Amino acid sequence: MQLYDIDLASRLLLGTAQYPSPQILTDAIAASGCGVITVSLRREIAGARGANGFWPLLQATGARILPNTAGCHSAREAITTAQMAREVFATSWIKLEVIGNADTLQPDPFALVEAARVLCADGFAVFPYTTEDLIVAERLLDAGCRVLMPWGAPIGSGRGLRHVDALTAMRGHFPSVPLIIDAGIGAPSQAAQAMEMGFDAVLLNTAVAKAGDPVAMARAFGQAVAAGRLAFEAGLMPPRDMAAPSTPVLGMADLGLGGLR
Amino acid sequence: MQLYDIDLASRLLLGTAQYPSPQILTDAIAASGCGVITVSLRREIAGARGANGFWPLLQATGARILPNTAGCHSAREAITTAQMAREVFATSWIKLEVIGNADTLQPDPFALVEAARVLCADGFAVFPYTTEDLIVAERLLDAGCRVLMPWGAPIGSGRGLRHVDALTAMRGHFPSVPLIIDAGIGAPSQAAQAMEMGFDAVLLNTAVAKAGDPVAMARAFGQAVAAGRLAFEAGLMPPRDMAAPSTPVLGMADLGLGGLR
Amino acid sequence: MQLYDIDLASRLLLGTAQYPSPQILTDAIAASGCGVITVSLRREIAGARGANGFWPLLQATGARILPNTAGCHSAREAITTAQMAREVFATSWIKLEVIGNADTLQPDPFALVEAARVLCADGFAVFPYTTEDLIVAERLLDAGCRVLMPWGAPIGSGRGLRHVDALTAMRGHFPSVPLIIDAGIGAPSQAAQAMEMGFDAVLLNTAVAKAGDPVAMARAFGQAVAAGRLAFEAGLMPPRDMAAPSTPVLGMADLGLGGLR
Amino acid sequence: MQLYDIDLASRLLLGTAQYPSPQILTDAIAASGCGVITVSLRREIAGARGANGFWPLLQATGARILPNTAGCHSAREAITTAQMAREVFATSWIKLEVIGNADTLQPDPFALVEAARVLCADGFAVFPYTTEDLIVAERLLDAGCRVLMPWGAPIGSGRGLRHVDALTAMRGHFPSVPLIIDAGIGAPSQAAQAMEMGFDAVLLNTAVAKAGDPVAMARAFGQAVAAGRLAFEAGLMPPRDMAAPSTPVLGMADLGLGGLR
Amino acid sequence: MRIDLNGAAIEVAARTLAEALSDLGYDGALATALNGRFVPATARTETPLHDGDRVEVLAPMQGG
Amino acid sequence: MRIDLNGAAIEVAARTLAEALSDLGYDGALATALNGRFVPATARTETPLHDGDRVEVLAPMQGG
Amino acid sequence: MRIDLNGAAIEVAARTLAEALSDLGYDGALATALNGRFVPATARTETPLHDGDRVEVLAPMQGG
Amino acid sequence: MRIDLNGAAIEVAARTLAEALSDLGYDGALATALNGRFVPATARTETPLHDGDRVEVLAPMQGG
Repeated sequence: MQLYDIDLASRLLLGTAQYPSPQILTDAIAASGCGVITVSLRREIAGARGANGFWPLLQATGARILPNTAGCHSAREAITTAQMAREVFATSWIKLEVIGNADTLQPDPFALVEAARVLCADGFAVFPYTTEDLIVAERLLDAGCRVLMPWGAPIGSGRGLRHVDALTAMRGHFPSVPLIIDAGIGAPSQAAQAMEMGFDAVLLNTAVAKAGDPVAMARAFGQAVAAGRLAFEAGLMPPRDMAAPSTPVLGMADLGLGGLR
Repeated sequence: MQLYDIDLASRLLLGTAQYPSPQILTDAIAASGCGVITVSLRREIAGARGANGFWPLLQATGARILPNTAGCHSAREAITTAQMAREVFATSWIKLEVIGNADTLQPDPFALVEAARVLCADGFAVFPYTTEDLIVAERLLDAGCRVLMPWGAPIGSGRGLRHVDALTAMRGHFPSVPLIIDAGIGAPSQAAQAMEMGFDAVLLNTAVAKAGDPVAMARAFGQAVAAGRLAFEAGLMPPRDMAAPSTPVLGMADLGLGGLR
Repeated sequence: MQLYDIDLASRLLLGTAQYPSPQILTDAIAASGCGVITVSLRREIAGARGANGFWPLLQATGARILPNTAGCHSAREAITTAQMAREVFATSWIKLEVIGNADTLQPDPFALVEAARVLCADGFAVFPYTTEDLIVAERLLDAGCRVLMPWGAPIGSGRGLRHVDALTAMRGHFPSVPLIIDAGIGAPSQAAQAMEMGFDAVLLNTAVAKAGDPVAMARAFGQAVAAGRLAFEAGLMPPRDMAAPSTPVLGMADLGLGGLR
Repeated sequence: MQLYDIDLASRLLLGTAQYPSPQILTDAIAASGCGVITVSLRREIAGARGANGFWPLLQATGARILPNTAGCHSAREAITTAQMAREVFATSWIKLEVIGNADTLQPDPFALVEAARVLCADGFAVFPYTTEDLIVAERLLDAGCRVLMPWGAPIGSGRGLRHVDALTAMRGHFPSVPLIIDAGIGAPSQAAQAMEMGFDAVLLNTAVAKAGDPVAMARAFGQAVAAGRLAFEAGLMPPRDMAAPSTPVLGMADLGLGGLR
Repeated sequence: MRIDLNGAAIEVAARTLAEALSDLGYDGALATALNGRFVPATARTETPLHDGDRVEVLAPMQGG
Repeated sequence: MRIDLNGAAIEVAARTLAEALSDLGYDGALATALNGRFVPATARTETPLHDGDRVEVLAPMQGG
Repeated sequence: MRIDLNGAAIEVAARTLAEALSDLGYDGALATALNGRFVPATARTETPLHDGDRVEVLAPMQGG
Repeated sequence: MRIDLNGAAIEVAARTLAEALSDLGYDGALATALNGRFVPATARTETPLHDGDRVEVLAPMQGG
């Protein structure tokens, strides 16, 4: 898979928040086999070491860094956050999140497109967190985005793909744009489903970090994403309304009570 | 996983029908990693070699053989077929299928329980293909079955788990009985979902045999079943109605226009 | 609608339990317009007046009485209860309920068929509460039932039609048998859906009795059942995958900036 | 119900396109009991009488006229169409439709908000056809809209409420804004469901016009919308996961074989 | 003798089901069962009671 | 001069939109637009036409 | 005599099921049933055939 | 002078953003913003502080 001209072996992108411990975080990253991890920026208390201890830990994983603008509620905030992230993380990649509603954490399509336009013009490789709205998606592509990240369900809800038909239409409408399902994935089966539908990758965090055993769950997601992609490439059977015998009926024995006698 | 005191490494059981070629069949079995394959009996033309050529092929896979009574519409037919299968395949394992409706290929619960009683008494290890009906399930256990195989959806329909809530209730009602989802699985994501729900294994055929690339699809199913089981053991996050930020909000910057000035 | 040769104007059957007061019960019956109400038998304390006060109240509604065997867990109990009900209520109609599982209150197909056979032979007009299982349904018809009452969802759950596809198959499989959705209906829209699918009637209780305003809800259900039936007879449009403009596109103005100039 | 300070007795709004004949159209309007009908503008061939014959027909129904901007793909087109409609139909009411995608006929949120701002400022009573996106909805309210019309499903698809959870969130987020489900309703049960969810009204066309018997279907929709609203006001029982007996268990007879003997 | 009436053990003098019902003050719309079998109203007078008999007396109730 | 009327190029002698409509035999409930902009009925007589103008004449239609 | 073999009526001289199978050239992994009842391989030699008997000879097949 | 540092009002003597950071003991991977606008590390020494300025000092954090 290529994202902004970068080849990636894994189609799983993993968030780094909410893990029980740094050790479990790094073990989960390794177990998942993911090639990209998301990070953010937060206020640093003078003289603190915590955050600056956290950063080298992630660098050591060798995974590519995708900073986010999580929590920003305006284009202005998101743009400034992106600029700060580019300097600290030394990457032009940015997961663009502009929240429009505090309850659903859904993106604000207007501010999102505005921020995307500014950031793309400024040389960022923008990964916009968006809805399944086709028109918003087109505006984001017009703004210069070369990857789209539609939500599966509200962030952290773990409800999987809420609007399968709309996401199917989106996949069909943008056959050649890398589409990454971001947010809402709660189980490996849901990640596999997204891949079977032809999405290019899956980005998740809570479902791994909040699992009983995050490392094992990370491994499970890695396997499920690979399985889903393999199935997509292998070509799934079309569902049928009626049943159809798997065992051939031809040559069935007649063991009833009929016969010549 | 133990089925009738036999330890099995894989939780995938694979059917052997409808493959494009014997080579693809054996490659698919190997790629899936399954430890059990289903077979049947059919009328043999005098002097024919086909079937007797097919049998050694399957024996060579090393997989455990699970003969079925596919296509039987009465207890009597199913019982006789089971007896014939035990002799030819030299195993007491039998997938008991008694079809009650030609359109849906759904089991006849009355004939199924009757046949199960006779076969269990006769020393068979019965794997009954049944519905999600709890009462039918209890009768099958009373009859001596130590494994149950509820359908996911009509045979060959590839529609996945049609009645998730009823299957969830069944899993909860029989916590210690090995439950294998048999029939209706059309995609790896559906197999993973069944495993995440705590089912012990999945049996499928058409979804692999009729895939564009059966060998690749077999591999995908093997991975998905393993991923689903791993996720079940790791403990899935509970779905939430509301969204919850994955990135901590604590320490969010204020990059708006407010401030002291 | 004809049930056992009796013409009924309304396709709604209403239960009489759990209402806040006798007055609300009788008002609800009137508001619903239903022509059939279900009742049961319970232990009578010597000299008590409650029950014997309740009975005339229902007789006064003019609705046809359908006694049930609610709570019976064996064919034997159900048969005796039916015989007692026939004497007290002076009707051969009986809603045959044989519970097989205390959690789901689902019917025991084996005991149900056995009881149905005995009661039909004894001249009862049996209304069996059953699942959507086609084979069980066929056994009930063989036993002499001329009406079937498949569940929509577990009794009192108010979850509507859980297994729409299976119920659709059942309707298609028994085109000329009166099929009444019994249990699980929680909202008028669900009752309307059942009628749109071609079911002959709906039987419910909790959704009305436990509504904030049972009388208004009874009226709503009466309207919804009528609307659903009317829609079924009028012929519903088939759903489409793609959108299709309702307003004709032909003759659209061109108000863009194009044109000759 | 009040829409832009106008009291309306019926919560059903009906489209006037695609009917088999003018007579059936007017009969359907009458049968539905709707108080508002939608119309559009199309090119008039010089000297033609068709359209000018159609208009008096609708005026005679006494229903309030809601002109639409169907088929417009830009704010500019929609604005000019609205201005033309205001003159011809002598009403400031306008159903604002700005199509963003020819396949899904979904609204263009950007052009929609822009057109709404201009039209509201110009004194129109704007009824915007929008998605379930909360942020777009807020922009429309900011623009001056006092009614919102979220889609149920793509126009003419007849698939009902595709995104029930998102629509539920929308209803909860705008408790006091009149919300009308527009587009996608295919059956009376779906209209009733929308009303039960607390939506203020339903606008539909194809489901009636393309029914086998449009007049009967119009009546069915009128009843279903009324039933759904009545149920919403009466207070629906909450769905339960488990079953709960409707017939009281207290006082159950013991007709088994137990007892003193 | 002791019988089981609607699940409760009681002492009765009555010799038949009919007598027992009237002694106990039952009347109105009732159905009876003896040891799990239905006893029609018309048969109550000819239905003797024995020690340990299990009697059910049921009346109309709300039902779903 | 040639104008575009409802998408078709035609030759008209009329100098104003009002003249054109009456020359073409239009009457009844109509709304007009010139080059994509709404022209109220009251303004048609003062609305001159020029070669290549794009005129839309719309009437009430069924709509959803 | 005439028997029904796998659904087809044929003429056989054999007196037992075992003879019939060898006469017909059957060998390999096979299971047999006579008139709907299973006949173990070991019992074939002692299983006489009669006119109108219904014989099933089955072999391993793919199955789901 | 008083500035707002990460949301808290503090007293600083520093004249530039760079001075303020070092006075406060900041080091390591940090990004800075002044009154809502990004200030590159290279520009901090030339970035004067004024009374009431709003300074944000951010560091890498876990993120989803």
